[in-house]
Amino acid sequence: MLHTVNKSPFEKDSLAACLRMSKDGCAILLIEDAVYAATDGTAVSDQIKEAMKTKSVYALKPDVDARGMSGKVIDGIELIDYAGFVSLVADQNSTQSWL
Amino acid sequence: MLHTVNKSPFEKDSLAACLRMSKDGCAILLIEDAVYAATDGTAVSDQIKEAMKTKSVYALKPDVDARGMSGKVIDGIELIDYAGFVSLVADQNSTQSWL
Amino acid sequence: MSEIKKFLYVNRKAPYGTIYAWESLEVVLIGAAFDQDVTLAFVDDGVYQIVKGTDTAGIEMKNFSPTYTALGDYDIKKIYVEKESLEKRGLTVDDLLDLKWEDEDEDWAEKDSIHVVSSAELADIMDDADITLSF
Amino acid sequence: MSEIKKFLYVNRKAPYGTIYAWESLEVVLIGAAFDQDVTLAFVDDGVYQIVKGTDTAGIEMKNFSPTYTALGDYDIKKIYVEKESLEKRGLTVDDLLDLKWEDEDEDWAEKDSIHVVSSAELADIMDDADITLSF
Amino acid sequence: MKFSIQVNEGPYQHQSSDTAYQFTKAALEAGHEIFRVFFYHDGVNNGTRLTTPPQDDRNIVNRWSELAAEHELDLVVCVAAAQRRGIVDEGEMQRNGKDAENIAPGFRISGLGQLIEAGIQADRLVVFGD
Amino acid sequence: MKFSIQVNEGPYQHQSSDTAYQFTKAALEAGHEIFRVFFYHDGVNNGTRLTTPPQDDRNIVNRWSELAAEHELDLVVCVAAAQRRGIVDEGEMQRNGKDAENIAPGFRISGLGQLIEAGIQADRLVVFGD
Repeated sequence: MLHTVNKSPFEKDSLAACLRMSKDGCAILLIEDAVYAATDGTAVSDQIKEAMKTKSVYALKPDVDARGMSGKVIDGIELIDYAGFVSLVADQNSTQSWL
Repeated sequence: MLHTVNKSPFEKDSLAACLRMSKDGCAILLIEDAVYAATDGTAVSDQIKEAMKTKSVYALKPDVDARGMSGKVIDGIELIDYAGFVSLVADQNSTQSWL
Repeated sequence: MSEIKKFLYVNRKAPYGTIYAWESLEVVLIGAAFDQDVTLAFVDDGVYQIVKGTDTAGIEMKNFSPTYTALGDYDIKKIYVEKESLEKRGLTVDDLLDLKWEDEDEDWAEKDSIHVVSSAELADIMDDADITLSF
Repeated sequence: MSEIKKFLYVNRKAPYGTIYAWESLEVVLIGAAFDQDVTLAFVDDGVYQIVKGTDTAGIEMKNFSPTYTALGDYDIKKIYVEKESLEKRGLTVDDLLDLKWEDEDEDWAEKDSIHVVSSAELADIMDDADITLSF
Repeated sequence: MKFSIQVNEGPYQHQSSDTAYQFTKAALEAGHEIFRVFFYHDGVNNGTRLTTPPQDDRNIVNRWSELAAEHELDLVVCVAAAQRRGIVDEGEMQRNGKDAENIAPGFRISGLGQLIEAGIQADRLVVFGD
Repeated sequence: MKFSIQVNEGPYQHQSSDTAYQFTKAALEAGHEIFRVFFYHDGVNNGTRLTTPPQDDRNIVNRWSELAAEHELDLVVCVAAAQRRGIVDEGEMQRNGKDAENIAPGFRISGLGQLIEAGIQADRLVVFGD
């Protein structure tokens, strides 16, 4: 299963909800303002690193670049483009958006 | 000075920001989804009670009633209507909206 | 024509501050006519949508609480509410609308539609859905 | 005609995910022509608005970073950034755009427009404003 | 006292326009003056006359138009924000080569300077948004 | 594979419509089929032809219209949401006694059943919103 999150983890509770209600083995894709959750050294980095032990975490590169965050992404988070986003949706049996 | 907050404290960081950057002696008015912050027994009730020691906290009664929260409001939070909202704005020298 | 799919409606937003709660309910009502397997989840501020005792006269908006009560008539009987969300907000199931459905296999006995479940149980329900509509 | 008022622009939202950052900047630019006392505050996710190294080609949106750099030319030189917001996001002032203004009283010496301040200092600045525009 | 109001969200999706309306009405009833209501961001969408809300719900756009007519309110829609979102009056229609306009009675389209002026001229500015 | 897309926010204010567009375009380029794009909530505001965004910015509405023309996309605007927000086609104009319509090329107005059908018929439904 693929979960997408599009809100900053500092502004809204969407990421927290996704981490709480997603299962081990799932994929989580951070898009739009949620890409800030993919950066290191923040107040939520540890939560993401913990999640990465059991879940696959991706971030949308065009959104990372637009926000000037390309040098700060946590090691092990895979950066993908829109084509990669499409592949993820196709590869996983269903998609849930945490808005 | 009057601060207004209109977002649920569980969903967004607006109330936290308001509490952090407002001064003792100010007035805080909770409107729309922020009236949930005026209810007792929640994960943020203690923050509001702490703020009430040095700041005046109000909640917009029409919004409290619409959300079925009228029986749950923290003691000491004053419920006002739209006319009371207008008076608060007039009485305080300026207004800041935490959106 | 198609097989039956599992539709899950996830409601995470408070009512009245935004329209998502109401427009979500409009989808649920229309969707009920399609004979799919329908489940509703209320988590985070979404639990506020089904709190009882609402009175919207003061904000001059239409009160849509009664519509939730009618969901049983549309054969929507799987309504899950996250326990952790209720607790964080100081709410219990007694604060919620009394949503029922009638079981025709048991002489139309009235049964509770609302099931309070843990985050982990909800994760299973979400994982099991074919189509997830988020509001 | 009127006395000079203290205008404060409070920016609390990240850029590109929503338009508030850009449309806030449009107000600031227009407002600069009115000879009022202008202050900008960047707090919470608003600090992300002035991060350097942005490249919006991939999302096909206009990059408005250069416009912040031009604020000094509009005589906007009081830009406050909350220290606590930077720290929570793992950012330092080195991650931010280098915003400058030229002091005509000191032979057009270049000076920093950005001042990193504490929440308490920002509370004073906010309390001192006549008109607060929130974005 | 003289108030100015800023509305940042469109009708129905967020409560901002409702609250701004109730505040404005209450201010007028208390004898205050409303210098201007300025619609910015998606707030410009309050200014279309093409809405047809359900009959058992409030009509947000008409409510603003009627309040404006009753109290000679100055309802200003930001031109830059309106162009992005498709709120058009006669002048904008011609200027931008559009084949229709949709502005509601009592609203006018003007520049962002009107917001700054609203801040300068009024005793208080109150912002309603998301 | 067959995708359906739901867009819940209007153009410019939120990135949702941009991301949905880029996703849709990438899916088509990868050889997938788009069964339908359904515009709900403020998403209906993507369907007005009256926008005039700045020349140095993307034109969100035209981009959808062009993609629809190129790939015969089915762009559906929810009628109930559209009535609340003032998105009107010829039929809605007559039915609701309006004096103008503003629907953009390639968009059509229809009921919520089209969203359910989009969920049933497609292999995947992806929601973009706020």
